[in-house]
Parts: sequence; structure tokens; C-alpha cells
Amino acid sequence: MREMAFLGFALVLLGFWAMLTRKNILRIIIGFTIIDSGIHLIIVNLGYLPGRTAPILEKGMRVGDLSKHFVDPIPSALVLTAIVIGLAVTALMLVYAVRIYERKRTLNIDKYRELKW
Amino acid sequence: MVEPIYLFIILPVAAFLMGSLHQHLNRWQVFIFFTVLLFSFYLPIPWLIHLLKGGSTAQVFTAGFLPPISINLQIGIEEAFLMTIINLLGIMGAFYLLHHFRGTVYGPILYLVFIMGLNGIIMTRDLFNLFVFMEITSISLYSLITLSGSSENLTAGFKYIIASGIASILFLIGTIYLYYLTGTLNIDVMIASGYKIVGPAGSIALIMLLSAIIVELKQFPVNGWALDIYTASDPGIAAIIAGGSSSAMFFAAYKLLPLWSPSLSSIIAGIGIMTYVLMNLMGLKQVKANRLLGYSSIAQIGLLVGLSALLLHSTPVTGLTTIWIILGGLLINHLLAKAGLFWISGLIKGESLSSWSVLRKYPSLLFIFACLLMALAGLPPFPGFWVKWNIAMQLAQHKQFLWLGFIMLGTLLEAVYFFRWFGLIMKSELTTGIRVRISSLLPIFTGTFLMFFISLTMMNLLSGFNFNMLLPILIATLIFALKLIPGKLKALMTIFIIMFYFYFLLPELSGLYRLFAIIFFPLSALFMIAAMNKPGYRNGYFELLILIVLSLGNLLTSHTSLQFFYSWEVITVATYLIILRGVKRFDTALLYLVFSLAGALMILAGFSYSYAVTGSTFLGILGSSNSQITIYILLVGGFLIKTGAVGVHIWLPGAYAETEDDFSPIISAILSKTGILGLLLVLLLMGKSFAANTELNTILGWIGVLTAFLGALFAIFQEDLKYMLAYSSMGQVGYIVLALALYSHLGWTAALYLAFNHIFFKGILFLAAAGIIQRLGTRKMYEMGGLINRMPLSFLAVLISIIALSGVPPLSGFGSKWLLYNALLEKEWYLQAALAFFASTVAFLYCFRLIHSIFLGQEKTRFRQVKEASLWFLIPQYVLIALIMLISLFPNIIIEPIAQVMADFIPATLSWEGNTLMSSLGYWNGNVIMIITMGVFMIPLIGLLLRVRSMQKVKQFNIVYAAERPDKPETTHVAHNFFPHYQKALGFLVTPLVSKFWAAVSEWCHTIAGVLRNIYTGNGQTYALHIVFMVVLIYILAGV
Amino acid sequence: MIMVSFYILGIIILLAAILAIYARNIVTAIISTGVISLLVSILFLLLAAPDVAMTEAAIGSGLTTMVFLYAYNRIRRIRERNDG
Amino acid sequence: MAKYFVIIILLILLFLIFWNLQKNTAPRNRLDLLSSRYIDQGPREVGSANLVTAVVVAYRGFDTLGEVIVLFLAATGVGFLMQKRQKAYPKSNPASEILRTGSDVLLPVIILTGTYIFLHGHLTPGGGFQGGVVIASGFLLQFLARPESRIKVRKLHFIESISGFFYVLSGLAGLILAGGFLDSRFLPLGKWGELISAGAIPLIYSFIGLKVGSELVGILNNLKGD
Repeated sequence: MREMAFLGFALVLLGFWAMLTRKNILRIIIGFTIIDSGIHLIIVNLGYLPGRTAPILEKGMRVGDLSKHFVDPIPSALVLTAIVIGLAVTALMLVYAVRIYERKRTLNIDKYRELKW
Repeated sequence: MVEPIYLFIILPVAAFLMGSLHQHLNRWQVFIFFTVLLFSFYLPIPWLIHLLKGGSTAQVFTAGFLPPISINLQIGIEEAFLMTIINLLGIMGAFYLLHHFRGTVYGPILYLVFIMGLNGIIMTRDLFNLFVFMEITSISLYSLITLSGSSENLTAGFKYIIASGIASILFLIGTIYLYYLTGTLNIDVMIASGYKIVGPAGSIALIMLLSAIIVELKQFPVNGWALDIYTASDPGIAAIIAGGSSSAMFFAAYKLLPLWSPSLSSIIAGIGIMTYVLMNLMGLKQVKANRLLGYSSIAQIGLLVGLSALLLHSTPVTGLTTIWIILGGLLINHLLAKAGLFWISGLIKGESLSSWSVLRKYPSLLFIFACLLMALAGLPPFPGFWVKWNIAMQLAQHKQFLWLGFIMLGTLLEAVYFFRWFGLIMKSELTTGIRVRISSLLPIFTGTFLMFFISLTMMNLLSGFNFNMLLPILIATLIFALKLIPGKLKALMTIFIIMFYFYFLLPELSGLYRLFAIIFFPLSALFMIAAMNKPGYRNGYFELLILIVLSLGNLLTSHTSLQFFYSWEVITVATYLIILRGVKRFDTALLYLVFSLAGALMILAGFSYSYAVTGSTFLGILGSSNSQITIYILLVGGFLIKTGAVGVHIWLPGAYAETEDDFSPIISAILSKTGILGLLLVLLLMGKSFAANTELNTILGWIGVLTAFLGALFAIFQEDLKYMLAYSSMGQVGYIVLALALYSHLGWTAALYLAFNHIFFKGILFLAAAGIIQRLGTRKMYEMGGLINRMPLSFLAVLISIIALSGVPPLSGFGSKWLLYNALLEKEWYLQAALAFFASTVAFLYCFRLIHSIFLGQEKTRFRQVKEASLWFLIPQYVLIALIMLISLFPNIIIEPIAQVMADFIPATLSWEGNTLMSSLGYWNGNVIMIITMGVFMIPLIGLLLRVRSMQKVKQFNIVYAAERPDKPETTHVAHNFFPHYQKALGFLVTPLVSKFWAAVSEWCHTIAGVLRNIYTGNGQTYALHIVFMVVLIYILAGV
Repeated sequence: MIMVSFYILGIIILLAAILAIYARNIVTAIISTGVISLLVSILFLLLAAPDVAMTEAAIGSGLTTMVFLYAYNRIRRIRERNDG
Repeated sequence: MAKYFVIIILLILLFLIFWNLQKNTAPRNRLDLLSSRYIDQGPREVGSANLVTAVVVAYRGFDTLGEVIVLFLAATGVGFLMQKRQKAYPKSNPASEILRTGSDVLLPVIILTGTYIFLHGHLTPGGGFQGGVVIASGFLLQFLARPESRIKVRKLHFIESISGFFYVLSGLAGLILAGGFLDSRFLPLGKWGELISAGAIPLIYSFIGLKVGSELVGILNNLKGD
């Protein structure tokens, strides 16, 4: 569905907006998870074919002729991996946020500029 | 052979188990850690051997299905090679980090998984699996970066996560759309079904994927975060990032190369090479060591990326092995050298560049450091040199001259900041603060040793094993190892070795080469007698001298341009090091190096152009008819820099004058002739039909005569004795260039005769200067005076040499000038002849000043007690005087062989009648002139010598400053500002326009670098914005 | 029917995203992010991907939100200790 | 302000790129060869009724290994980053009695549910990851109910390690007994649709579920603080 893809891209852009403009690093991380959701939506949508069902066999289905009835399972499989990776990255970012706050007592990304040039 | 899949079984299992069992494992933990790493290092080696023997690339299937149904891994020769070196780096890096890993189980686990991830990136043939492995390496790095736990660690790491996070988003979008278009995730199948990647959707998907890879490869401008990582993280981690993850990511990019459309791959080439140039430019402004290494790392990867796109994609592939040598060699050179430098940085406590001066206390570490810098700068005998050579040859063959130019610019900039750093280390104040651990040293030494080994292999592959090319380095290293031999003994050994080598070399040489061998070997051995004078060990000095002189021999025996260039660069580096040893300020030596390297790059460009048109590196063929002008300009330009021609001479006075007193004669008299050799070879080998007739020779002639004139002019206004001699050298070599440019038998005979003569008298002058300076402790001429009583032998030597120099009868200088003017008139170059004549007059002025200011005039009270110069200085001087006398009396013993040699190339116009030399314009009998003039000359000389003992009375009111106290007492001396009237008349000619020009060039480079690097604001959000900007930019450039 | 629910969900998702970016209170923002994931997982069901829906609901809206809250809690406690 | 302007312009351009990307993507009306093959052959080849599971565990099992490693890395990384944490934060307020009792009652139920999910991964939606998350959420409830309680970290690590170990071991069994590393067919495929079927998929998913669950509990425990 085209609309679904645009919703996904809209989420990606909103996430980018948060990442690029918000100063609080927690918001930046939020932006990152929003982008992630958007991407997942885009990927799953690419595997979708209108009018088809989830690729799970049920009793009574005839094996061997199902590729006309099911949606693509590959994007789903990829998204599963992507979600888990997203969780891992988010968790690490948050731990970073905690540790940085411990050191610098601020969550403002503009204040983390001791390294430059 | 172990199936590579076991890498992904054993490493995770070890990591999983270490997590829970560490309490039970205790000390075994380290053992397991290293066993697993060793296993991963061992695994690809049998494969590499198997594949090198011609075995076929192996596929590893997972899940029991064939690709593309399931994910497959591939181990081909490139994979095996890269895995071997990366896993080796893994072990060395782990060893280095060992002390960090004590007491934590998390560190080793993360490290193991990181290494596994790198191997996965290299082997996998599935696009999404590549993404997973990229995430594995980055996520393990996110944690490893915080190893030392500083707040910079954390903020830099956070910027990394943001950048890398955006990269993975882009990668995912690209991947999924490519899957949508091609119906597969397998890279090979995807490449095969590239026809399905069409239209805007296909291009955009590729752009997304490409952008992600460019971010991961840290290319300009999306690399601010990477610089922070290199700066902030523990050097051990920075080493594996710079070496390991960059290399693995490069390989991922390399795998995907066939996917890109031509326009995208030219964008990649552009980004890569721009990264190389701009990062090296910005490196100029850097004062923090680790950040500088970061800039250099990124630059090197940029070069790799750019070259892989240029050579493998947009142009037809020829000579694949050569390209692999380039890419593989560059990779391994960068990996080992950069890791080594980062490891050294971990030993040093300060973070500024100058804090590395502590390395001076550890000569072996300093040696390693110098080796690593030279490797990165692409100098022999390291892998980088062979790579540089091949890059030039390949790019020229592919007609990518613009890119070649950019790459050379980048190389030069990199050399500038690296060797400025080296100079800083050698010359700045000694700092304390180093922590040396054996576990840290081991990987550093192993890495450097490996580099030598690899360089040998590459040499083997490229030019065939040539023992002669290695011999100078071997002998020099051997002597260097014999540290505790006293300097005098080493000097003797050096002379002996040089003469011995000469003895073996001479039969191999003929004609012209034989003449140059005589210049290079016995004469430099003669000059080295002076070195006996200095006490102490002088570590490094003799080793480098041997290296230089023996390499000069190799220059003469070179058959290919590669051999020639190799020896040329060895000489350049060794000379730089020897100058740096002697000078007080490092920028003198740096100036020498930068100009020499620029010259070398021009020579390289010339050779590569010649290779491009003839397909051969054989020195006998330099270019074919349609490209000769370019080759001529490049090669002659390069060699002119070496001779110190006007415009590019600014390195010369400092290098000649500031270096050690007993090296000055060698560099100014002998090493300046390498440029002459080069010019002569170019003119000879370009083919007569072109080289004899080209109008460019006229320009060359003008450059020569202007150099002669301005050199002499600069010399007369110097207060410093050695600077005066240095400028004089510049001028004298100018005459030689002028004579060469004539391209006539007479001219070339004159050139070589001038060359010999120059060696004789300039040798004497510099040696005499060395003797005087040693006794007086000053180089200022106005502080000297009246030394004729104290140093009569030196006086006599200087007197004879300036007679030889100024070209008045009866000494050999007259003969050389006579030949030169004959040759000029024969060619009808009247204007040049007039200017050359005028220059000789100017030369006379400084000669006069030499005698007057130093030896005549009032004796200074503080120098009442000085003794005659040391015997070791006088011996070579008097041998040279004997030679001058000999060739003055019997000019034919030297002119005849020269004329004969030259007659091989150009029909002779000179003839002999007994001792009389006949040219078309006149005749010259050395004996007669000698005897007549001697008579005229000796009488006043004897009178002078008799009268000079008595003091001269000074009139009472002979003071300039009547009532005022002079602010600088020395300026009251008559010998100061000796030629004020001439200064008024000709002074405008010596305004340092050229120095100003080059200073402005340098300043502009630094300013641009300073402005450019402002994009690295230190703000993670700005870096994220750069990425978005780059995506948009690539989209626009690709013209979707 | 599907389209109608899609549009409603889509609009709510976008609003929640804006709330997540601009809400004063960071906890509100975190919760909104969780809501986005939850609603997106419903969209996954509409797209015939129940596996993904489950994962997104469990990980995206459940676990990630909790990790967020815990992290924020720690930050808050550091701040309190610092003030106190 | 200029910065915002630049960002807006860039994001608009980025949006145009996305627009161009999506607009030019032809809608799909049939599946490609590869996915058709998975759907048509999957039930027979690997015996899994849930074809997403077939792809995740069998065909692209190597990705899943990577995924498990990523989560493991996250857990290790969180532990690594938190190991130098500063102690002695103010205690949080104790939870209400209802929550405590409720969570005590719910915990076994939630764990059972999680187990069900990963055991039925080859039949119904869900699998190891989802089941693991559900189990972790049970412990999360415990953390909320009893902030002062400590879980036995060593036991947790043990479960995590051992399940990971066995997961890789089952992959190795595939290499030795069946077609390749992570081949799930070293156990009999059985009849599709039954609990004991699909070769080793339920086994693999159980290991993954345990590993994921214990890792997530570990992450939460580390973040929770003392």
C-alpha cells in the first residue's frame, strides 16, 4: 500500500527532525526509535500484496500452491532482525545517556563539544 | 583446512561461555581468549596457501541449502588474505590491550565478537547478512570505545552511535528496495540481475546503500565522528578501528563495486580521492597526535576507496594482479603502519605532537616510528613505495592524470605533516612521560618487521628480486646494529666499504656512468676523511652516508625506471635524515624533504607518463613521439628541483649550510650532481630527434644561466660563510645546467668538466670552512679576519680554490669557463653568454670577500690563539688541490675522457693537438697558460705572505659612528655589509620573492585547512546533518 | 474498512510522533513513542505480518519503553542526588 | 535560525528523494522466485507451518545467529558500561501491595505464555524472540513490584550462556548430521502442523527464547540499578 509507505517515510522524516533539532539526547534517542518504526513499516509494506494472508499454513491448506495466497515472508523475517538490532542500539544509547549524564550533568548535546576540528 | 564456518561456531561459543563461567575460569580465561584468537588467525592461512597455489574459491553454505536460498559465505584469495591480516591484527591488538582486559570479562567478550564480526563482513555474500555483521562490529565497538571510561570516550561514542545509526537506516532502506527490485538478497545474484535495478527507484536504492557505506568508511565530509573516535578512544581500540574495521568495511564496499552505475562509481572515486587530499590538507593544522593519526587514517581509506572505484569500475580492468598489489598493498601498509602508530601513541602520556619527543630516549622505538611514517608516506623500502609506484603507473595507463595529480598532492601534504612531526620530535625539548610495557612493544615490533617482509614480497612480485637494491639498506642496518663502534673507526669502515663497492661496481659500468661513479664513490670517500675529525659515536651518520653513496651506485646501474626511482627516493630520505641530524631547527630539513619529494613526484609522473605511452619501464625508452614534451617537462622539472634551480631553490641554502660541517661538502659538491645526472639522462634517453631540437632546451638554458647569476648575487650579500658557499654552489650548478641545455658536444663536455671542477673547489671551500668554523666557533665572516697568520694552510687552499672557481687563468676553472663560452658562442646564445660572464664577475666579488674578510685584515684578539685547522680537514683539501693542479696542468687527462664519452652521443667538435685543445672557435693550452700565469701570480703572493706578519695600524678617527654608541657593535666592522654599493645597484634582484611566494603557498594551505576543518564542529547533530546533506548531494550529482 | 482504520491509525501515529518530539515532559514523550510502536504493530497486522506485529508490540512498545523509563529514572535519581 | 532553515530544506529534499523512490516502485502483484520457493517448498523442506519462522530459523538462520549475537552484545555492552556505575542512589518508593501480589500470581503465567510462544514458533505467529521478550516482561513486573529485590545474576548468566551454547551446538549438529551449519533438519521433520515437528526448529527457538529472555532480564536488571 502506497499510503503505508508514505506513513513510514513521514515517520522517518519526523525522526530525523527530532534527531537534528532536539538538543536533549533522550529526544534524539526517541527520534531514532521513531525512525526505526518508520523503517519497519516501510519494509513490511514492501512485502505486502493486497488481498493475501500471512504466510502461516493452517489445517486444510494444500502445500505447493500457496505462493499465490501468501504475502512475502522475507521482509517480515528481516524486520524481526531489524527490530532486535534496534532494541540493542537503543539500549546502548540509553546507557550512554545515563553515563554521559553522570559525567557531565547535562543532556544537552551542544555541551558535548570538547572534541572538535 | 578448517571450514571457515567454524569461526562462527567457536568464537560465539567462547564468548557465550566466558560470560557465565568467568568465575570458574579465572586465569584460563586469558588462555581461552588467546586460543580462540589464534584459531581465527590460523583458519584462513591454509586457505590462503591453497588459493595462492591456484586452488579455487570456496563457498560455505549455511542451513543446508544452496544460495540464494540461504546465506552463503565465500573464501577466495582476497578474503583469505584480508582475514589473515585482520585476524593477525586482532591478536596483536589483543596483546596490546591485555592490561585493560584484566579484571573485566566484558572487554574480551566484546573483542572476540568484534573480530568475528569483521570476518563476517569479509566473507558474507548476502546483503542483509552484511548489515547484520556491520551492526555486530559497530555495537561491539560502541562498548569497547568506552574502555578507558573518560567523558570524551562517551561523547565521542555517542556521536559514533548517531552517525552509524543513520548509516544503518540508509543501508536498510537501500537493501530492502534492492530486494524488492531484484527479488534476492544475495550479492552475486543481485549483481547478475543488475538489469533489474533500473529507473529512479533503483538509483535511489543504490544511493542509499552507497551513502551508508560512505559513512561507515568515514569519508569526507561525513567523518567528524570518526575523528572524535580516533582522538578519544584508547589507542589500542583506535588501532583496531583504523586497521580492522576500516579495512573490513573497505572490503564490503569493494564487494559491492559491481553494483554501482558508472556515474555512482565516479562519484565514489571523487569522494575517495577528495577525502584523501582534504584530510591530508586539514592534517596540516593538527597539533594533537591521535587526531592527526585519525586524519591520516581517513585519508588512507579514502585513497583506497577512490582507487578501487577508479581502477576496477569506470575503466577497463587490465593487469588485475597489479591492481591487487595496489589495493592489497595499500591496505596492509595502512593497517600495519597506522596500528603501529596508534600503539606507540598509547605509550606516550602527552597528547600533543611534541610530547612524542620522549621517543628520542628510546632509539629503537624512534626507529620504528620513523619506519612507520616512511611507510605511510610511501617511501622505500616499505610496501607503500611499491604501491605509490604502481598507482602512478596504473592511473597513467588509464589516462586518469587529473586524479593522479590529486593523489600526488595528497601524498605530498601527508609527507609534510608527518615529517614536520618527525622533525618536531627530533628537535623539540625532551619531555618525560612514557610507559613502556613489553606486551605493548611486542605488537609494535612484530608489525614493523612484517612490513619489511611484505615489502620484500612486493618487490619480488614487481621487479623481480634485486639484491643490489637491498644491499645499501642491509649494510646500513648492519652498521647501525654495531652501535658501540667509535665514530672514527666507523668513518674508516665507511670509506673502506665505499671503495670496496666501487671496486666491484666499476667493471659493470661504462662511459658516462663510469664518470659519475668516479664522482660518487672515490670523491665522496675522499670527503669522508674529514669525518675522522669528530669525536663520539655519531650514531646514524655513517650508516646514512653509506646508504646514500651505495644508492648512488644503484642509480647508475638501474635498468628500469622503477629501480632508478627506488634508489632516488632512498637517497632523498637518507639525505633528509642526515640533514635533520645536523640542523638546529627542523624546518630546514623539512624544506629539503618537501621540495625533494615534490621533485620525486614529478619524476614519478614523468616515468608513469612514459610507461603509459610505451608500456615499458625500461629506462632506455623514455616516451614515444607524441608525448615527449610532457615527459620532458615533468622529468626535467623534477631534476631541476634537485639541482636547486632558481624558483625552487629555497630549500638549498639551508640544507647546504645548516647541516653538519663535514656533510656540507658532500651534499653541495657531490649530491648536487645527482640532479645533473638526471638531466643528462633525460636529454640522452628522450631520443635525439626530439631532445636535440626542442625549444624547451632554450628555456632550460635560461633557467641555468639565471640560477648561475642569481646564485652568485645571493652569495655576495651573505654574512654567513656557509650560506655564501651554499649560494655559490647553487650558482655553479646553474652553469652546468646551462651547459647541458646546449645539447652540443662542446656544451656537454663543458658541463661535466664544470661538474668535476665544482666538486674540487667547492669541496675545498666547504672543508676549509669546516676547519675554520671548528676553530673559531662562528660562521659570521665579519667576526673573522686576519686568519692568514693562524691558518696559512687553509688560506692557501681557499685561495687556490677561489682561483679555480672564478674562472681566471691559470687554474682549471679557466678551462671550464673557456669551454662553456666556446659552447655558448658556437650555439649563438650570445645573451646567455653575456649573462654568464656577468655572473662570473659577480662570483669574483664573493671570492674576494672570502679572502678579505676571513684571512686578511685585522686579526681579532679573541682569535689570537687559534690553531691551524685540523689535519683531517686539510688532508682532503690538499688532495683536491693536487687534483686541481693536475687538471690545470694537463687538462686533457680529464677533458679527453669526457669528450670521448660524449662523442658516443653527439659527434665530437673538439680535437687535441698534443696538450692543446682545439675547438671551432679557438684553442687552449693549459700548460702554457699555467706556466705564464703562475709566474705572474706567484710574485705578489710571496710578497703578500712575507708582509702579512706585521700588524697594520688603524688611524685614530676611523670610526663610523661618531658620537653614538652603535646598537650592534659588529655592524661597525668593515667586513659587515661588505658590498653596500652593489646592494644599492643590484639589491632589488635579491629581494626574497621566491621565498615569499612559497611562504604564501604554505600559509594559504594552512588557512584553507583551518577554514575547512571548521565543519567539524564537535556537535553530533551537525555530523548527522552532514550525512543527510551528503545523501542529497549524491542524489543531485548522480542526476537521477 | 481497512483503509479507514489505516487513516485513523496513521493520523494518530503522526500526532503521537509530534507529541514524542515536542512534549514538555520527557515521560510523556517516552510513552508516546511506545504508543507509536503499538499502533504500528496494529498496522503490521493489517499488512498480514503477525510475527512482526507481535515483536514490535513486545519489543518496540513494551521493552524499549521500559528501558527508556529505567534509563530516565536513573538520570533523574542522579539529578536528585546531585541536588540533594 | 539559519540552521533550522538548512535542516528544513534538507529534509524536504530528503522527502522528495523518498517520494521519488516510492513513486517509481511498481506495485507487486506476484511474488518473486525466491519467496515463492520459500512458500511452496518451505513446509515440505523444513516442516514449519509458519513460513516466517522457516525463513528466520532455517533459510536465514545465519542472520538469526547474528541477531542473537547482537542482543548478547547489547547485554554485554550494558553490563560493561554499567560496571563502573556509582552506587547509593536514593531508594525508590515501594510498590503497592496489589501490584506485589498480582505480579507474584502473574509471573508463572507469563513465563508459561512465553514458553508457549517460543515452542509454537513454527506453528503460530511468534517464536524465540517474542517468547523471550514475554518472559522478560514477567521479570520486569517483578522488578516493578519489588524494586528492592535482587535477582540471582549468576543463575541468569548461566542460563544465558548455556542456552547460547546449545543454540550454536544445535547449529553444529546441523553441520554434522544434516546439510550445513544451522540446518534444522537433523531431527525428523515430522508432520507439519504438529507440535513435535519441523525438525529442530522448536528446539532452536527454545534456546533462543531462553537466551533472549535472560539477556533482556539482564539488561533491565543492569539499568534498574540497586
